[in-house]
Amino acid sequence: MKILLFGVAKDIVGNQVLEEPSFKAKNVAELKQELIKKYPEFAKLSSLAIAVDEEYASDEKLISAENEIAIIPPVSGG
Amino acid sequence: MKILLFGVAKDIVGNQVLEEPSFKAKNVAELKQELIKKYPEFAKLSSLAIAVDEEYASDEKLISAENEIAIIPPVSGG
Amino acid sequence: MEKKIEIIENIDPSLIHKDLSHPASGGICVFIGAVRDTTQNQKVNSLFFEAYEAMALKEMEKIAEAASKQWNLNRLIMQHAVGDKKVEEPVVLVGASSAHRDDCFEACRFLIDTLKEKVPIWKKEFFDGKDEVWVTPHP
Amino acid sequence: MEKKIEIIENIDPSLIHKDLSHPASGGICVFIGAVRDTTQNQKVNSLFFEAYEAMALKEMEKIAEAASKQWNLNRLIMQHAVGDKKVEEPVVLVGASSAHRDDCFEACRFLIDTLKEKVPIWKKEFFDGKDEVWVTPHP
Repeated sequence: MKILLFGVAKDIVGNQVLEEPSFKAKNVAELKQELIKKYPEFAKLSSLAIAVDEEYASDEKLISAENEIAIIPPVSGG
Repeated sequence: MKILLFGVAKDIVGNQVLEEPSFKAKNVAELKQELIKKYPEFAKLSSLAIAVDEEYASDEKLISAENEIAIIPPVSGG
Repeated sequence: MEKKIEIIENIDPSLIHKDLSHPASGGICVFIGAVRDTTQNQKVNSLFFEAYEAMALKEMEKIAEAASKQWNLNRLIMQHAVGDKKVEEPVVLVGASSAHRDDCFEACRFLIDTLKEKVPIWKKEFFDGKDEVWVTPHP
Repeated sequence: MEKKIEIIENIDPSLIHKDLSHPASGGICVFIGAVRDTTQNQKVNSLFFEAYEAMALKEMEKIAEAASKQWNLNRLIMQHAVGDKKVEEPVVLVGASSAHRDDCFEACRFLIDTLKEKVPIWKKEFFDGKDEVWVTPHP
């Protein structure tokens, strides 16, 4: 699984993209759990959203290697 | 007494300035009465304000030939 | 607070950022009033604006003063045009800049609302094939 | 409704009137967000903005769509800058034009509030003699 990283998420992971063959998540909720287990710093953010194919995804949203997946830390535009 | 006219007040009087030696008004309320008596159209406006020395004046405000007096029909700027 | 208050022939909206930018301002809010092609279902060709200029500037100064007391503003602008104005031409421009956006939004709305209510400026409307009329709003 | 939605290197605020003017619009309301020299009592040297561009544009389109349903708008603009921005430089510009001013004021406020809440763009702050930090707002 390949995950795009932005903002503080890049600093937490130490890279612009996270490639994690060990992740087995079938949906967004499971992905968040795996992320926080591997990088506990994500639990400290005021929010942690996942985008699937360039849309905010609910916890139930199913994911696979075909999707474009991105971690969306708290946004701070404007 | 010389009175500055703007907007629809110019059309009502048919001039840019009203020079009316017969007006005896000592204050704004009396001036409004004399104006409406001579030009009944003023009574049909949704409001009729008088400015004395470039400030909105209350009915009690005393006036004399030394003041700059203007009729302020309903404003419609913007 | 720095302010720019003017009755002018032509408003130049391209100067907005230059006129309101300030190192302590994170937000700039601007309102531009322009000539609309229709009023009460009649096609408008142009407008003509007349000001009692000396008094209008005094009233605009009072409005700016009131805004600067009510909100935390760094810069403020109020401009009104006079003369003939065609459809789409700007006739009024008001705005303010402030550290946070609440202040500039609220001040900007106050500036245009109060200008329309108090400042001695009058608008004449020119229509297709009809007599022009002074606009005399009924509240 | 015509709309202009962009993620760009540099915002040019001098185009506001050209981008929002419309014959049926009597009012144009614009908000410009700029770099402020201070945040939480610390002197800011510059900001850096990063966008998840494809998704940011989709979210901005959704916000524009929502605004066009809620208010009567003729034109709308949403622009966000990316890259390094110095104090006073514009980083975001939103606005709308409408027949009457209520619509453009309310829409403009909605556009900036919703953009700040939803659009995937991140800001890094650079200070004097301190490490830079990604801004992670706590609601």
